[in-house]
Formats: sequence, C-alpha cells, structure tokens
Amino acid sequence: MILGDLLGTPVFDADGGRLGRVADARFVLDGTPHQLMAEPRLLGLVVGPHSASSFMGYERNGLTRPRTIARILRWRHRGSFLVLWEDIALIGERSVRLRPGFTRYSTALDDRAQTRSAPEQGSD
Amino acid sequence: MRNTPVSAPAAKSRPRLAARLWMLAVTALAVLTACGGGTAESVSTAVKDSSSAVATARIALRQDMDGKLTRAATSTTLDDELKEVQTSRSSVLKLSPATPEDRDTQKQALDVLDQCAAGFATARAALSAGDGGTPSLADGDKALAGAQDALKQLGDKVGSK
Amino acid sequence: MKRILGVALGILTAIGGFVDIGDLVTNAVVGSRFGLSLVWVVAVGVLGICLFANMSGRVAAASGRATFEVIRERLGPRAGLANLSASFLINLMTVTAEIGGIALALQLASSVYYLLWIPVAALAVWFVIWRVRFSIMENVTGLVGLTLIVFAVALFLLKPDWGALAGQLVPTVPGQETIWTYSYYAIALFGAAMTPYEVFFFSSGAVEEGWTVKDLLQERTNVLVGFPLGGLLSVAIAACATVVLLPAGISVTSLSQVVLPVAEGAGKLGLAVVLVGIVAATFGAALETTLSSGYTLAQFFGWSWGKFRRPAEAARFHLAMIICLLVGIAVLATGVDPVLVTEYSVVFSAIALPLTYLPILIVANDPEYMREHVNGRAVNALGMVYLVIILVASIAAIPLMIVTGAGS
Amino acid sequence: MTSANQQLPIAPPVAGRILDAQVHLMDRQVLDHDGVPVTTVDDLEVSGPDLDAEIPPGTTAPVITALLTGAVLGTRIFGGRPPSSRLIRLPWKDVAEVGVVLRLGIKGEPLDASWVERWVRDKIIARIPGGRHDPR
Repeated sequence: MILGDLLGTPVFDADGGRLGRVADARFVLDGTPHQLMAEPRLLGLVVGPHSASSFMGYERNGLTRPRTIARILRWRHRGSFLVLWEDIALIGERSVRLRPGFTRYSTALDDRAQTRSAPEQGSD
Repeated sequence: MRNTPVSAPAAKSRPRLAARLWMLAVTALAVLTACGGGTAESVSTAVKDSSSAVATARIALRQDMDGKLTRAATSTTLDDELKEVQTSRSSVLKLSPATPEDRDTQKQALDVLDQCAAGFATARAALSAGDGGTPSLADGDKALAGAQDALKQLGDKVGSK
Repeated sequence: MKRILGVALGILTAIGGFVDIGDLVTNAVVGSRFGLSLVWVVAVGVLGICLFANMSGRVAAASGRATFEVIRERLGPRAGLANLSASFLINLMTVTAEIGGIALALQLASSVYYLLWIPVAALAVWFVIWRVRFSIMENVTGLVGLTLIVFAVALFLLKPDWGALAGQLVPTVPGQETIWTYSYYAIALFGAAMTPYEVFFFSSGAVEEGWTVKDLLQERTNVLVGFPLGGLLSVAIAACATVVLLPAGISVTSLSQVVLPVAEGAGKLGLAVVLVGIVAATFGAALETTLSSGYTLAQFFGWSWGKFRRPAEAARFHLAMIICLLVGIAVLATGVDPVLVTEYSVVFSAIALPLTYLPILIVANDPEYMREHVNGRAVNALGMVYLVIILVASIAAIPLMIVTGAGS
Repeated sequence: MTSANQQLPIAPPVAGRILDAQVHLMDRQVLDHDGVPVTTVDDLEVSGPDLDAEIPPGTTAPVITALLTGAVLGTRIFGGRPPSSRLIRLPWKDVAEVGVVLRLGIKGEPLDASWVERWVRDKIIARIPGGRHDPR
C-alpha cells in the first residue's frame, strides 16, 4: 500500500457514522531491527476534521508560538484523535472503518505537548 | 488499490476554487484594460506621457551642452523618449472617435505628436552632426521647446473639457 | 582585526546587494511622481526584509535547511507546488528584468542597442555561476554595487532645499495622483524592498557558506546594519528623482531617466560611476535571482544543489539555471520593455510574499529545527505584525492593479 | 461538536521512537551517506494490509518497507497512481537516521532514484567545459 493514498480517506465508526479523515499515520520504531534502524510499525492513524494543513503539526508537537497561528491551527484541528491499529476493522480505497468500541487517544507526541495543548474531544 | 484514479479528494476543491478566482481576476483585468476611457481621456494620457518624454529629452540636451552627459547617454535617452512619443502617437492613432469633436481632438493630437517627433528628429540630427555642425543642439532644443508648448496648449484644452 | 574586516565586508556587501533593478526603477518612478511621500514604505519594507532575512538565515544556520526545503516540508506537495510555481515564475520574471537592466545600463554607457547586450549579459551571468567561487561573486558585486552611493553624493551636489524635501516625508497623496495609484505604488515599493528571492538567496547562501550558529551574530549585524543603509540608498534614488524630475513633470519610464539626476548633480564622472554601479547591482541581482531559481527547484525536488559543489555534482541544479537564463533571453528578445517587466515583477513579488513568509515564521518557532534558537517574543510579535502587513499588501495588489491600470 | 475541554487519554506507552508520517517523514530531504542530497521523500510504501478486506483482530501491524520517489510525486499532487513497476524505491533498511533530514547509510550515486541526475550530468553538464571544475 502507498501511504499517500490513505491520507485524506474518510473514517467511519462501526455503525457508519463519519468521524473525520485520516490526517496522518503514526509509526513506532520497534519492528524487526535491521543493521541501521528498526522497521517502523504502524501504531495507529490520526483522525482529524481536515486532512489538509495538519502538516504544520501544531496540534501534536506542542508548538505554541507564534500564538495566533498556533491557536488558529489548533482550532482547525479540534477533535483530532489517535486510533490504534488494533481498533481498525478495514482499510479500503475510499474509506476506513473502525471496530466497535474503539478508543480515542490524544494525538500529542510527547508529554510536553500533552500538557500544553489540552486537546478537545468530539461528542461520541 | 491499483489503478484507482483519486487518492485524496479532501483537499482537491480548494486549489480548483483558487484557480477559478484567479481566472476571474485575470478576465476582469483583461476586460477593464480593453475598454479604456474616451477619446479625451486617451489623448490626455498621450499628452502627459509625451510631455514627460519631451521634458526628459530637453534636460538631456541641456546636460549634453553643459558637458554633463556623455554622447552615448544622450543619444540613448533621446531614443528612449522618442519611443515613448511613438507609443503615444500609435495609441492616439488607434482611437475610433464617435463625434466630430473627438475626431477634431484626435487630429490635433496627431499634429502635435508629429511636431514632437520632428523635434526629436532635429535633436538626433544635431547629436550626430557633432559640435559645430548643423543643426546644432540648441536648434534641437528649440524644436523640442516648441513641441512642449504645443503639448501644453493641447493638454489645457483637453483637460478643460 | 580580521574579524572586524569580515564584519565590514559583510555590511558593505549587504548595502551594495540590497539595490537591484526593482529598487532602482520603482524608487525613481515613485520619486518622480509622488516625491518623498512614500518614503515611509521603504522604511516598512526595510524593517520587514531585516526580520525576514534574519529568520530565514537563522533557520538555515541552526538546521542547515534552506527556505524551500522548509516550505515543501511544511506545506506538503500540493500547496508546496503551487507555492513553487508562483515563486519560480516571479523569480524568472526578476531574472529577466535584471538581465534587461544590465543591458540597458550598458546601452547607456555605449549607445549600442540593449538587445545586443542581452546575450552578452546572460552569458556573463552564466559564466560567473559556472566558474566563480560563491564568496568572491558575492563580495565583488556587492562592493562594486556600493558605487551607487553616487546617488546620495549627487543629491548633495544638487543642493536641494532640504527643508522642503524633509517636509515631503509626510505620507500624503500629491495633487495630480489618486489614492489608488498611491496605494499601488506603496505596494510596489514594498515588494521592491521585500523581494522573496532575497530570502531564498540569503538562506541558501548561508548553507553555501556553511554557516553555523556561531555565525549568527555576524549574520545579524550584516542584515541589521547593511539593509537599512541599502534602504537609505533607495531613498537617495527617490530623492534625486524628486529634485530633478518631479518639477519638470517627468514620470520615469526608462532607465535613462533614472540616471539623469546624477548627471545633473555630478556630471560625466557621476554618470560613469552610476553606470558602473547599476551594472554591478543588476549583475549581482541577476546572479542571485538565477541561483535562486535553481535553489527553489532543487530544494523542492530534493536535488543536489549548491555552488560549493562541482557543476557535475549538482547537474540538474545547473541545468535548471541554464534553462532559466535561456528563457529570460527569449522573453527579452520579444522586445518587451525590461522596465515594464521590472514594474510588474515587484508587484507580483508582493503578491507572492505570504507564501514564503508564513512557513519560515512557523519553522523559526519549531525547536526540532531551531533547538534553543527559536524566535524570541519580540521577534514573534513583530513577525505577526508583518504577517498582517504582508497579507494586506498581497490581497490588495491585484484589485489595485486593475483599478489603476497597473499604476498608469 | 461539543468542545468540552476534556483531555483524551494518552496512548499506551511504546518502547520505540514515534514517527508521524506527515510530520516526520513525508517531504523531508533525503541525504546519502556523504551528505549529498538524493531526493525528497515523495511517499511511503507500507507492507499491508489488503485493501477492502476485513482485518482479523490480532493481525500484525504493517510496517514501512520503502521510501518512494519519482512519478509518485506527480500522482500525489494531481491524483491517480503510477504502476507499481514505475515506483522508485529506497528500501527502509538503507535508512540510517531520521531527523530534520533522512540520512541513508549508503552512497546515493548508483541508486535508481539518482538516474535523472546521472543522465543530466553525463549527457549535458559534464560535457560543458569546466563542468568538473571544483569551485573551491
């Protein structure tokens, strides 16, 4: 699979309710070790209201400055969440479906971002 | 996922919208520049541009006579400004006046602009004739001064309408 | 001692490198039509370019990443490509204008028609890019470009009424102009001072010369001292036009008119010096813009680039620049007026400015790139003020261009 | 959307370093072993899963197998998709370091990703006199 194809795909819950779009894919470097680096394993998908402009990474890396820009971009991405690989039921050409009872996790990349960004949650 | 046409439809609408806005702006620009003002306005622009050109040429000639400007710079300046007058003249020539008054204005403008061009011809001839030749730079300046007066009169007349 | 010399050299280069054909033409046009009533825009523009160059230079020194790598990374391929297309086209327009500027100045010096000088100028630009070391190229054109100080000298020799001249500094719309043309030229002047290519060049140059965080202080001095002095040079150009051309009812449309006030004040010697200065300044800017077109393309696509490499080790980069120069020659060969190209290029520069400014502002705040060298609070406050100014100028430019018929 | 300022739970901790594809990998510059630019990460190839097929619980997660470059950039921008054979791959096993740039542990010169550069060099630039002249 090519990752670019997955980005921007709409995400639905088990009942067909729309949750947003795939804004990013999170990997963790703990796969099979090669001589140089371990293989990045898919940890989960970041689902957000917009796929565009999430590249700025503001909602995840805890950047707070310049304040106005940070605020605007955070606001655009309010309700972003991370869903783990284990909670993904199906990845298709035009949609991604999650398993019933999936968990929304914070998209923050580290503790610092976590405390600073105070992400908001959409209604379940 | 092979052979699927669209990968990320999400952000697609935005560039298209931007492109459309851009097209609109370009079209508007084209339309606005295509239908400029009437004869009087065009003539007045032409007069303004030509006056600027003639004034520049006179400064250059005077500086040349005072030994402040090199021959190369003087002749380049004259060439540049003559081109400016020619541009004005062809824009007046392209007008299609509707009323007899406008036709009259166009005719007068062409006469005056021809006088400017003739002034430039004298000035350039003086420059290539060199020091002490005929016509002299002073002759050229005189011819351009005459053209400048005519431009001013025409400008006042068109401007007062 | 050597250190002081280095600083002095950097400052002098920044002054000489500040003025290009866009500044020459726009300032003379504005001076001849609006007097000194738009000088405040030069001040705004100079402060802006100081801020912008300082940020992009710091990003380059701290992370080793040049501007367009950052733009691609932050905006992604689609918005990045739109940005690349706009920036590249405007840059190409500026290359064309600068080469035309060299040719026009050479015509003034020799009376040989400028179209004949164009291939010569373009070939010389290419040769310098192909062969000459980056630092030599920078310093020589910058230092020779310093001779443009003759504009300031000429202004003194013209013995103007200083009080009346200073009285014009108040922002007012002169009687024969409208608020629309005034605003249009305000944007043009802003665009001339804050051309995006200066930033591409500045940040890529920092990588070319292998700047590290240690060089930041010197970089800041060069920018903060050099650019404002370059701005004063711009004001001198406008003031010369104000003193000599405005009273005669001349509005500048050609390079020959730009140099007349210098001849008036400083005679043939002044003329000779100013022509050397214009050739050096436009030649330097032609080098910078040509390199910038190579930099933007190579950085977007991840090609190997840089003058510090052998041409064969940055093949696509060099090929791209050769093609740009050929395109520039082709455009000029149609007989299009280089001064007109210049006037449009500065306005389009203002239009495209937010595209490069915003990503740099964001990355300059990102510790992943900058470590402890992120923007301070004051810089960010100023950065946001400028973001607004730049956005307003960019959005207003096209409507104003339509309303005023491109300032006529 | 109600936007109560509720904290989402933090994802269960993992042992390795976390990389977000868009934020850390995509569109970053790739340098070779000697610091020479090779390309930009135009896209990433992932080992699975099968498309439009239910993923049975407990399936091992897909991994990044290669960085992609070349025609894939065009299709990522304009849509569509080049045939798999036209993709230019830089296998993940050759990646040595991920930072502000990605560094490869090998030389970039012989890679498929460098063929255009090689072609332009050999056919054009190196044939112009001084093309191999060291500017320093």
